[in-house]
Amino acid sequence: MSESPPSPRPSVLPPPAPEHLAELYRQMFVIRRCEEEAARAYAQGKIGGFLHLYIGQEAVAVGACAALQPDDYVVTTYRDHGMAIAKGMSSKAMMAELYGKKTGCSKGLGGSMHMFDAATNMLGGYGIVGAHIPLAAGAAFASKYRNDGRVTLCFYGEGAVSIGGFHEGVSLAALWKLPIVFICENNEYSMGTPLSRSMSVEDTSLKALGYGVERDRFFADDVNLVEHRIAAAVKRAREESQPTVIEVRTYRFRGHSMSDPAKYRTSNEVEEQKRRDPLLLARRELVDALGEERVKAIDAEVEAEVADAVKFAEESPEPDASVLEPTTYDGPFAA
Amino acid sequence: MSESPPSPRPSVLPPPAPEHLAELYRQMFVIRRCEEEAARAYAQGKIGGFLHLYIGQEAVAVGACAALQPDDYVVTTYRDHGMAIAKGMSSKAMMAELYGKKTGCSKGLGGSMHMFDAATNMLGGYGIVGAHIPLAAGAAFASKYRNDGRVTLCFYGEGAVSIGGFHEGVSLAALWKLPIVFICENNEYSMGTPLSRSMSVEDTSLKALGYGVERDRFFADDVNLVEHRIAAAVKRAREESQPTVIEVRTYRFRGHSMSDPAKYRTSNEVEEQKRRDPLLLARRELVDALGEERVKAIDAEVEAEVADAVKFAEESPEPDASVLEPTTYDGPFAA
Amino acid sequence: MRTLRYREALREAMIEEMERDDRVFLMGEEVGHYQGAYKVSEGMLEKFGERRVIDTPIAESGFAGIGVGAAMVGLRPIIEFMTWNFSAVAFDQILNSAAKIRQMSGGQFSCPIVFRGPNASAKQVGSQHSHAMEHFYAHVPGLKVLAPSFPADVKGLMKAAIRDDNPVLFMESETLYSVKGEVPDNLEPMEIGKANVVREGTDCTIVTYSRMTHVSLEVAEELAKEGISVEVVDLRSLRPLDEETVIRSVKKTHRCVVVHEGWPYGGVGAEVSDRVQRLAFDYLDAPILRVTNLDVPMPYNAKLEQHVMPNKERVLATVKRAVSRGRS
Amino acid sequence: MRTLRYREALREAMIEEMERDDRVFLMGEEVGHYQGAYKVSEGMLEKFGERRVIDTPIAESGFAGIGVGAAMVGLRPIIEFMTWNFSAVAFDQILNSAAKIRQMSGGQFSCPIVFRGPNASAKQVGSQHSHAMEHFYAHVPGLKVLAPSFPADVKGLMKAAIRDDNPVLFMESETLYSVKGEVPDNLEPMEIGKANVVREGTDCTIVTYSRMTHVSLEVAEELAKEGISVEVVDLRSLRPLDEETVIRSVKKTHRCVVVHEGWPYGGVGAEVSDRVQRLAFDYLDAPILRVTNLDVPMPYNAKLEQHVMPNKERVLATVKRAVSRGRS
Ligand SMILES: Cc1ncc(C[n+]2csc(CCOP(=O)(O)OP(=O)(O)O)c2C)c(N)n1
Ligand SMILES: Cc1ncc(C[n+]2csc(CCOP(=O)(O)OP(=O)(O)O)c2C)c(N)n1
Ligand SMILES: [Mg+2]
Ligand SMILES: [Mg+2]
Repeated sequence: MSESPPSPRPSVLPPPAPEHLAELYRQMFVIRRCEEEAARAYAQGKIGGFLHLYIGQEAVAVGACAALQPDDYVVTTYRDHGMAIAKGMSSKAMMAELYGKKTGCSKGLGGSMHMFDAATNMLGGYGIVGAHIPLAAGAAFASKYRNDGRVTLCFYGEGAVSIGGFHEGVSLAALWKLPIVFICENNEYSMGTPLSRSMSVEDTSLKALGYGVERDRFFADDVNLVEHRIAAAVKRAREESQPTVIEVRTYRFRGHSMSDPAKYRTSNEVEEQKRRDPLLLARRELVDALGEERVKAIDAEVEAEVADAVKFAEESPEPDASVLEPTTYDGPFAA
Repeated sequence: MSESPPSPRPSVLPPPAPEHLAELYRQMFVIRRCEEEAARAYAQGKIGGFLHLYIGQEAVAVGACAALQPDDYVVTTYRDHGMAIAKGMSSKAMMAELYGKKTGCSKGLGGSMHMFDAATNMLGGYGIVGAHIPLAAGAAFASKYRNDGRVTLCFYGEGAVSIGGFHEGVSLAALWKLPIVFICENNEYSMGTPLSRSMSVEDTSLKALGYGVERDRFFADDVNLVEHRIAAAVKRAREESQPTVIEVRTYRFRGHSMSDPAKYRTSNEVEEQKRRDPLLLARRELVDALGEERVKAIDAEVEAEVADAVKFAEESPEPDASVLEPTTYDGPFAA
Repeated sequence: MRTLRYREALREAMIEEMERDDRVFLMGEEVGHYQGAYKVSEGMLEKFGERRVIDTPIAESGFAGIGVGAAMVGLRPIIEFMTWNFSAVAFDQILNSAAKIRQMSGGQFSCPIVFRGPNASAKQVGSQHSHAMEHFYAHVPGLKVLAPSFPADVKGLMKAAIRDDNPVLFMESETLYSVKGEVPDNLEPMEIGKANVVREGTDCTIVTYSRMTHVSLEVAEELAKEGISVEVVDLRSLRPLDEETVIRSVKKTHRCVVVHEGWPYGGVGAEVSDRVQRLAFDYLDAPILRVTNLDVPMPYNAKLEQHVMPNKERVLATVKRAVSRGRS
Repeated sequence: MRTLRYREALREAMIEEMERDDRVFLMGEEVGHYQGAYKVSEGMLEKFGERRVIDTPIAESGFAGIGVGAAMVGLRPIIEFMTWNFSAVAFDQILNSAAKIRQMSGGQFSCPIVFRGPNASAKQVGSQHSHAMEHFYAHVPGLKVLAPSFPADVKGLMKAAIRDDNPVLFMESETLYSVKGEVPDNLEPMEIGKANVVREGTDCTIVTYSRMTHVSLEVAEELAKEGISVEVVDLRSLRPLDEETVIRSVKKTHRCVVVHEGWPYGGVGAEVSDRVQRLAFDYLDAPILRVTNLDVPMPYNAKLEQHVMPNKERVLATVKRAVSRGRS
């Protein structure tokens, strides 16, 4: 534990294997395109409720999940589409859920904020800020209890750091040395509130000092870097059963949700940030490594996948009322 | 803000004016004797419910309140008898409250855990661990809002540091720069749990680092030292409107409450601690300064006051049911 | 008389009370710079400045507690929950601090605070964001709970809530914010605890509040065409509950249907049902029936959401059932 | 058949289930080294070790959440609240996590967890420590809420709760922990959701649970001497509520008094009242009456506390009122 800046790491990372980078890029692009389509469908009234887009932050989910084994768990917030896909959920199940269809991952009952996928150990997206942090610690607790070697990643916005759930979750994980990595996606805003108006310190990873756990902090421009830095924390969790508190600095290009015109920031600021778009940076690197042709082929694959997902969502049936009681209780209904 | 040990302070304090020390001693002794009588009355079934004694910790309340103006606010936990008296409440009102009498500070409705006294700005003792910490921040918020120059002291046990209320209260006070001092009375145990099994760090004041506020940590053996160290934080609150997080290291000689035989610690440990009894230390110092005779006279005064308080409590009438509705609502009852 | 939207009536009430009394302030997430998540507080930051319109971090239990503490020492906070759903993390502060301060202190301290925000279903926001929280809070002595349906009541009751010396929980509705209504000029605070017979009728009483008042009025209109005369009682206040007005109505119509959002078990509807059967026992020609959410978490899918909510069809069918049940 | 105390029955149930299934563990404040604040878990740390009997810091919302997360991935936690009062700080985790996981995930994840601890009044512990929390929780679909009165039911239902794949809230009572009762050997888990007619009678049904079952039985005994025959239905489970047993009894006695701790507005009592008036309307010869806490926070003073609680005298007088009210 130290209050000085996080321990220095190699400033030049080994370049990723091109095929690996291609996979990371592909995932980021699937997320980006899925969400663009979702935004369109939302405007057409085909998707309802809230829709919190992840556009701009894709490198966090993709880089972080790349550092995991399939058995590892992920828990996140309502801004969860990207995370679900990065963890391996199909874009079909995601899109169908947004459409409220029976074929959605949560049968159309959850919607945008609640992407769950048992098969890929995606433990869900949650709507109450901070409340999922103890749940994630619970999954990590189970891993330690069973000694199953799994690691849990828990994501939250910088806005969540002020709430009790954050404190209690991290505090218990630190006390009990749970195999978990706490990852703040600091996208600079909590709805319309910049971090400077919601916290008395600028760096959310400083909270680690009060719990005596390791911390890290870095920008998410480079998905490869994200993977490496998160991997170090995952290793600490897996091998030493020690939690880490990380802040990843990122930015959302869209408003908080579809209903937010984001007037609290200038278009200059957004343009500035877009120049650091991790998707474009990865694409550029990939073109250098594999050539434009190959990348175009990947793009085309992604476009086909996303078109398929939309078609699947459009054509899937809606759930009927018979789904309600058995999803409320396991076994007989209790009224 | 620094992670190194709190800034050094004069290791030799100016000795307190003897008359001032006499007053501090007198208060500590009133608290001690009141509680001894309360324990006796409890054994006789004259006091019911919980009774959390403060015996051993008196120097914290008395030293801290000595650093205040009468207008300043105090908020504390269920272990509140000492604090109420140190803030200026009469021992009669306290004892009558323990007896559940109409003449008690809270009309016999609150009991041991809820000592409130509007006249002396004692904002009460609270039963839900951590929940009073935001309330205290609220009093400080009001002072800043009105610019009335008051300071709030908020006391809590080291067991409270793990709960969300602590985090949210301190976090908001730090963000809004409220005139408040957060004082952890680290008496080493939370019921039967030693600090080592409830926190991942040993020093609760380390939490300050995550909020970017000043901190301090010291033992409460010497009531004079307590007053000086708290005074520094009170000054910071009053003059700079900056909160401080303090840990005062102390010890309770009795169990958690009357029903706790305290089997989780050895009698050796307790005896060891009793040798550092702040009341006896203060008495010794006072005898040196004023002579045994004078101190005996103070003792006699205190005995008389406490006997009076017990008599008052014994003889006071009980509240009747007419008190219930008007204390539930201000104005017409709402059912 | 002017026509105002529900959200404007709310805003006017807060502004007038803040102009009148410097002790009143508004605190909550996004109430200031963002102009309110649902634009209720639009323009208030500009008008009153950061001292009195205060954006908070996400820490409901923290700022609810700060409100209670400030109220104890004489301020009169208005605490906005972005939605009442989020009050669940501040539940203890409401139950154990706001509602108990006066009693625990033997009446030495009061807690003049207003908690407010939109409540119950919005549209397709899913199970964690669709709670009708009044059913938890109306249970608690020490609190008052209001849930007005019309802009004039919103304004008059919000002014009363701010001037009340007790904690008052004010339940709004996202789906009502744009509803318009006539609001008298220079409206004074209204008395808390009075229900309103918003439509007279003779065959059946609907007891309801908030959004479901509007649905109930539509049902009454429709049933009138079929020759069924429905009286609609808009409770406005859930605690205190104006049982006098409810009972008077049921004694006239001999039948009663209670309509509200939220789950059926316990809560406001069950309470109304208990009081009516007890206080109008000899007048009832049919069992009291209730129309509420189905007893399941709120689904995201739009059709299922409509199915789960107490919709017009269900209210209509239930009134018919009540009316068709003869006793004599 | 052995005679066990309430707390021993609880402990036996937990021990047997923990022996049977390694996925079951006990977590809470002071459950281990201290042997339980009320000695319910005495000896369990020694038996199962620190892996499975886990002392927590004071962080109810944190460890309730940890329980839910662990349950989602296949463990079967028993989470002790030192008292149910403290669950108020974990309210959101129960309402929004435990009760919703299954629905939000479209049935992919279950939440097999037991929350347990003493509930309602103890003795003179004041307003923040005397809450009857079942009235909040029984409202919530997705949860089951049990409140047994006798050691045998405690054991059978706790075993069932631990094996249930849903969140089950188990309401005990500090004032019952030392009560003794016969417990069959090798007791299997009991079916959740069955009320029990613990005394038969013909003139009036008392519907009750937990500590008030014992008080109600005393009242029935006393009234028998006066020639009034009271049937006592011990609900045992509040959600699901065994309306069949309740209604069958009321159809026989034609009168109903509901008795429970906690406040009158809403809650379990109001729900029972609503169901009885609806499902036994034509059988009722008198309004359903309720005996609950008075509608005020619990005072510390011993006499006032007794006055506020639903005491024997009040139950007795209320049954008499119900019985003396003729209808025909
Ligand atoms: C307890 C709670 N309070 C308020 C909200 C409303 N709300 C939803 S998202 C949000 C902002 C969160 O910001 P941040 O944590 O930075 O995450 P981001 O949206 O930037 O990803 C708020 C206030 C909520 N969902 N839960
Ligand atoms: C939220 C909550 N959880 C549990 C309790 C029960 N409880 C009362 S005091 C206490 C221990 C507190 O220890 P600490 O904070 O160190 O204060 P101390 O008693 O040592 O003064 C506990 C667990 C409570 N009152 N509130
Ligand atoms: Mg953010
Ligand atoms: Mg302690």
